[in-house]
Amino acid sequence: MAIIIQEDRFSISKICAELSDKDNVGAIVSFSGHVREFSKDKQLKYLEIEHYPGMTEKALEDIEKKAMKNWDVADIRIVHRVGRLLPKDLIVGVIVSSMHRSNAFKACEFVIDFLKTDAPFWKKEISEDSENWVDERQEDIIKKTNWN
Amino acid sequence: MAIIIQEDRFSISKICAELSDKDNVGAIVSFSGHVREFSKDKQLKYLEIEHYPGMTEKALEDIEKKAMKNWDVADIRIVHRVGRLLPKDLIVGVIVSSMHRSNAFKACEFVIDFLKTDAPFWKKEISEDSENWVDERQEDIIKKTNWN
Amino acid sequence: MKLKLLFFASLRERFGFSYKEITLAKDVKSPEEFLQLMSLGAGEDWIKLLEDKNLYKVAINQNLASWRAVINDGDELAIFPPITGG
Amino acid sequence: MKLKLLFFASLRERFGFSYKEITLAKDVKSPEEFLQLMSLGAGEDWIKLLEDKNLYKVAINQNLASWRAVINDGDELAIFPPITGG
Repeated sequence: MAIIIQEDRFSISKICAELSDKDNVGAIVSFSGHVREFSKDKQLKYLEIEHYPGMTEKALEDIEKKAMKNWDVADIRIVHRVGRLLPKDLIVGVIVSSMHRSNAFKACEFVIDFLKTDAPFWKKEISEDSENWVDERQEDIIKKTNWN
Repeated sequence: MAIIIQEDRFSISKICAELSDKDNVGAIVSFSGHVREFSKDKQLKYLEIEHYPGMTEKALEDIEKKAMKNWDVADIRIVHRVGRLLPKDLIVGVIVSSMHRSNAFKACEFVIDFLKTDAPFWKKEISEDSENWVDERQEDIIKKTNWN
Repeated sequence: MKLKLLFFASLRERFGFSYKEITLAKDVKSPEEFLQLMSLGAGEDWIKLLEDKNLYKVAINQNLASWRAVINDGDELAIFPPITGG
Repeated sequence: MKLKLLFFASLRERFGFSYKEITLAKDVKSPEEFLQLMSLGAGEDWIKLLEDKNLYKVAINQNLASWRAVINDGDELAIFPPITGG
């Protein structure tokens, strides 16, 4: 289990390679979240991501622990970037390894669903002529509720 | 949409990078299947994967088309290795990109579930003192049925 | 009573700070009472925040909490808009 | 009647070939009838395959099919154990 919050870019495959290097890992499921180029038909210049140091790590650790408790998985890694991100950049990676695939799929989706609503990050979209803080998506709230 | 069957090693992240380079891809979900080191407590020396050229590509194309029809996803890639593979080697990658994550999760799991039962590949496990063709997993048959 | 107050995102911008140690004139029992006290003396931004409080989230000592949760001397109180990471 | 016959995995090893073009003495209507015909004249491996046929899968012209599916002159008939890829 590990959580990394950083400004620098990162590579999903390096983490996959680390996780696959353990005994009897048969399946790895990864989620990568990328910066979209358009928001409400506006071309994005860049994104600023802010977080709450301390609480973010704590919230992500809680989510990882719950996932490890709910499904038989070998390992979970979360990496989330903060600071200035450009269109198409990787924002977040959730990588889960397990012996069989179905647990890895479920745990990976669980982690990203809860990260979206419980881990204190905020996104600001900066386009040519405006800046605005991103609104929460109703869909994200519904998805989290569906896990109960 | 693309299907690649090859003897050589390949990189999941290269494919993720290709898929994320398109407009408004917000989510990429990948499944990686790896060679396990042990099978029924026997240490594996290597795996031989055989396939049915022609039918394999056709079967995988059908699966991709069904997944694209069922869920709103941007692109799907399947890469599967054949020939001799060593423990921990990557066997198969299924990579799905979409605007929002939930479709990508579903389509990715659908593709790997059907690949396991409908795409003609066969695995032989070679250990120090024995060789044997892998049996089908009942769980794989059940998983496929669950999609109906 | 002392509190460590944190604002994030749009609230940080509106109030012009992200962290402040605050000594209160009188004790408060919840984040809601804290807002009520601040809106009496500390100006328009606080009155607006009190009015709009259901648009915002609260964390006490880095755990998500409600506006009516119990708050104690020395606690870390964070107020922020809904989370939009990932 | 001619058929293109393919074996894979354990069947390929047992029969010692993976591809053969076969000319049949008489027409057959299904993979099952093909097995019955072969087990009459072509030896023990074929008799055993007929007995165990429910352990194996069939594809006609590269589509999964059943033992009782219709087979025509010139078709590609593949017989193999259950799939274990991925």
